[in-house]
Amino acid sequence: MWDTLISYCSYALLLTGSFLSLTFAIGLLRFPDFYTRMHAAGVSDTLCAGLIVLGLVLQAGISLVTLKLLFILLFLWFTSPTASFALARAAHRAGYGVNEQQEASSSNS
Amino acid sequence: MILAVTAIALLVAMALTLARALLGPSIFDRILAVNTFGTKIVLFLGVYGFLTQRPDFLDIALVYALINFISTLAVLRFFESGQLVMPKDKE
Amino acid sequence: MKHSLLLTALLAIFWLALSGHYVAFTLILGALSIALVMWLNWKMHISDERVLPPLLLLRLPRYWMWLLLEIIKSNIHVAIKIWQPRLDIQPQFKKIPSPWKRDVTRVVHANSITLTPGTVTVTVDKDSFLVHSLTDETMQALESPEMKEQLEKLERFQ
Amino acid sequence: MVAIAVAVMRDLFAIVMLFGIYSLLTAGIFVSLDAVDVAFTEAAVGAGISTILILSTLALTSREEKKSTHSRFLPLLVVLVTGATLVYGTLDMPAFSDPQAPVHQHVAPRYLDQAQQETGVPNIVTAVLASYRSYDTMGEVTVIFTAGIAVMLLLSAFRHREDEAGNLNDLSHHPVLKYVARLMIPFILLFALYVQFHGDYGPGGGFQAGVIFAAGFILYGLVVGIDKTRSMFSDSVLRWLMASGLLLYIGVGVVTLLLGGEFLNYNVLAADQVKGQHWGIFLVELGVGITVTATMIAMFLAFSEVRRPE
Repeated sequence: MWDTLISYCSYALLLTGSFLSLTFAIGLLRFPDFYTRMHAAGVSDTLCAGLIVLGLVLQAGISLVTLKLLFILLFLWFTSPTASFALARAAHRAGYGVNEQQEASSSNS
Repeated sequence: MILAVTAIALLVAMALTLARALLGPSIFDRILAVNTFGTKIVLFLGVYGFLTQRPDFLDIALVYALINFISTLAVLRFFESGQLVMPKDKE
Repeated sequence: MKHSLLLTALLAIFWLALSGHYVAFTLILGALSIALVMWLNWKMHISDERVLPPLLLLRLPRYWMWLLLEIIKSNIHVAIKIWQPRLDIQPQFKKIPSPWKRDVTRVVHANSITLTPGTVTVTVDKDSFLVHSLTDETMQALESPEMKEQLEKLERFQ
Repeated sequence: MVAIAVAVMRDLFAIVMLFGIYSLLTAGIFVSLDAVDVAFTEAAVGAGISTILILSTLALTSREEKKSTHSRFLPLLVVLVTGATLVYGTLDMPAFSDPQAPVHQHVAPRYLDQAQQETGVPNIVTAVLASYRSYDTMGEVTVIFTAGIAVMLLLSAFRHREDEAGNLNDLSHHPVLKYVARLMIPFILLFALYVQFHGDYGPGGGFQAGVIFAAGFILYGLVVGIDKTRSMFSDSVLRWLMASGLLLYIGVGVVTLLLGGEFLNYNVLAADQVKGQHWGIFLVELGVGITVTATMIAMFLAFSEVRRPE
């Protein structure tokens, strides 16, 4: 009883995670410019990664594999935003897309 | 079964990311795509490890989680300065 | 001193999690490896109290719980925006204040913004960040007093 | 497919990025072929180090590929002929995973069947590389050693010291990057050591560990500053490390000779054959790891300290 509940939970997490990963991949293709794509891509990997890893953790039960998975998740959560930030900063410093951005926001307001 | 679905979803997402990397248009889009691709590979390796019952793959996933970050930084650094090490600081 | 102990403990946990072979030989190798890393760390000044304040670790889990909720909320928000047939986004840059004294708090702040979908920290200055936001709503979430409160607690706890 | 795109594009920088993806994909293929060790190497080398080294080379040359002045016909012909030959060659190759293929008939069965009991090492790839094929591996280490020395010698002629410019660190102004990198480096280093010492059990071993270990220092160099890394690893230290790794390898061989065995036959290292194999492989892998680490750091430093030719 308990086992089936856990495995259903894990399936739910995995499916949501895969759905999110698809969603953001589509966002990556659909969004109009670099910064907006950035929101779709690197950033959202964090929750999708979290869901999938948690789903795997539930499958593994409590073991060393769990700990390893959690370490992977931790590293991803530390490095991924840092890399995104470095990327955004580099793009900004290169002056990429600044003008388009202002136009876009002024046309909206 | 669900694991296979997850793996396939990740593969499709990876293919879409690859499309972005090939389309560009700017260099940053490509770097972004490669970086995201790395994260997806980490997840895929994890799922695949479970699918084949071989937790060895988690080690490879860890390598990616650690190394991908370094290469992204190196690439950015190269792009910002044209050289891995700047002769002089801009700021 | 406290910091070295903490780092050693963390490294030991990491090693034990990785290894999975608990015989004398690998345990001794583990101890030697940790010693080598700690020696390099000391020699090259890689990590010190400012990087890993021991007290912060007590506070961080609670912060993470709060952050996790925020991340889930904005994930749903951004996912809806992606699936909407007509793109309804208001991309914008904005400067937001970040008056934190300690580097750790600023790093946590910057990375929290980036971790939350819909917002990305673009540049970090002395007392403010330049943030890019996907929609008006995600920007409002950033400027909420709640976030400031959480970070203040974090800063006090070091 | 990625390879085609790589060939088509002119912007070398974009090509480097795509190579990154290419190696990620290759690793994925190796994984699905169950060649975990190869995938591991590809992951460690392809994802990080090769990108960094190619980039440093690019930094020395220029970003855009030179427009070719030769006629395009000749290279095309050469490529076509080579390609045709290769395709012709593959026709003779046995079908994929055919058990009758010569590869599977020669030494492989013996390795697979007896590696476990003869060497006592659960990971067959490590057993094959470090024990049965230890001559070959020694040759490879020597090649790496020679390459490292050559790069150091060639590029040190062009080295410029950071005299007038002062600090060479750009990213160090970056609190976020610096912070996260400092947090990560100890774990990267420890992970490398884990890979080094657990090559017997899981995927891993000296080559991969050396690359990851070096990657930790490269991250340090990128974020904290090349000069700091250089002060830790001067040329003489690096040369000493490279040589000592190789010497450790050869030394194990000499010791086995002295103990009355053949060169690099580890059985004589301990009273028990399996124990002897274990120690032999351990020491040899350690030698490989040290040499690879030192060579990678040396290459990184040598490349990044060269002034770009104006």
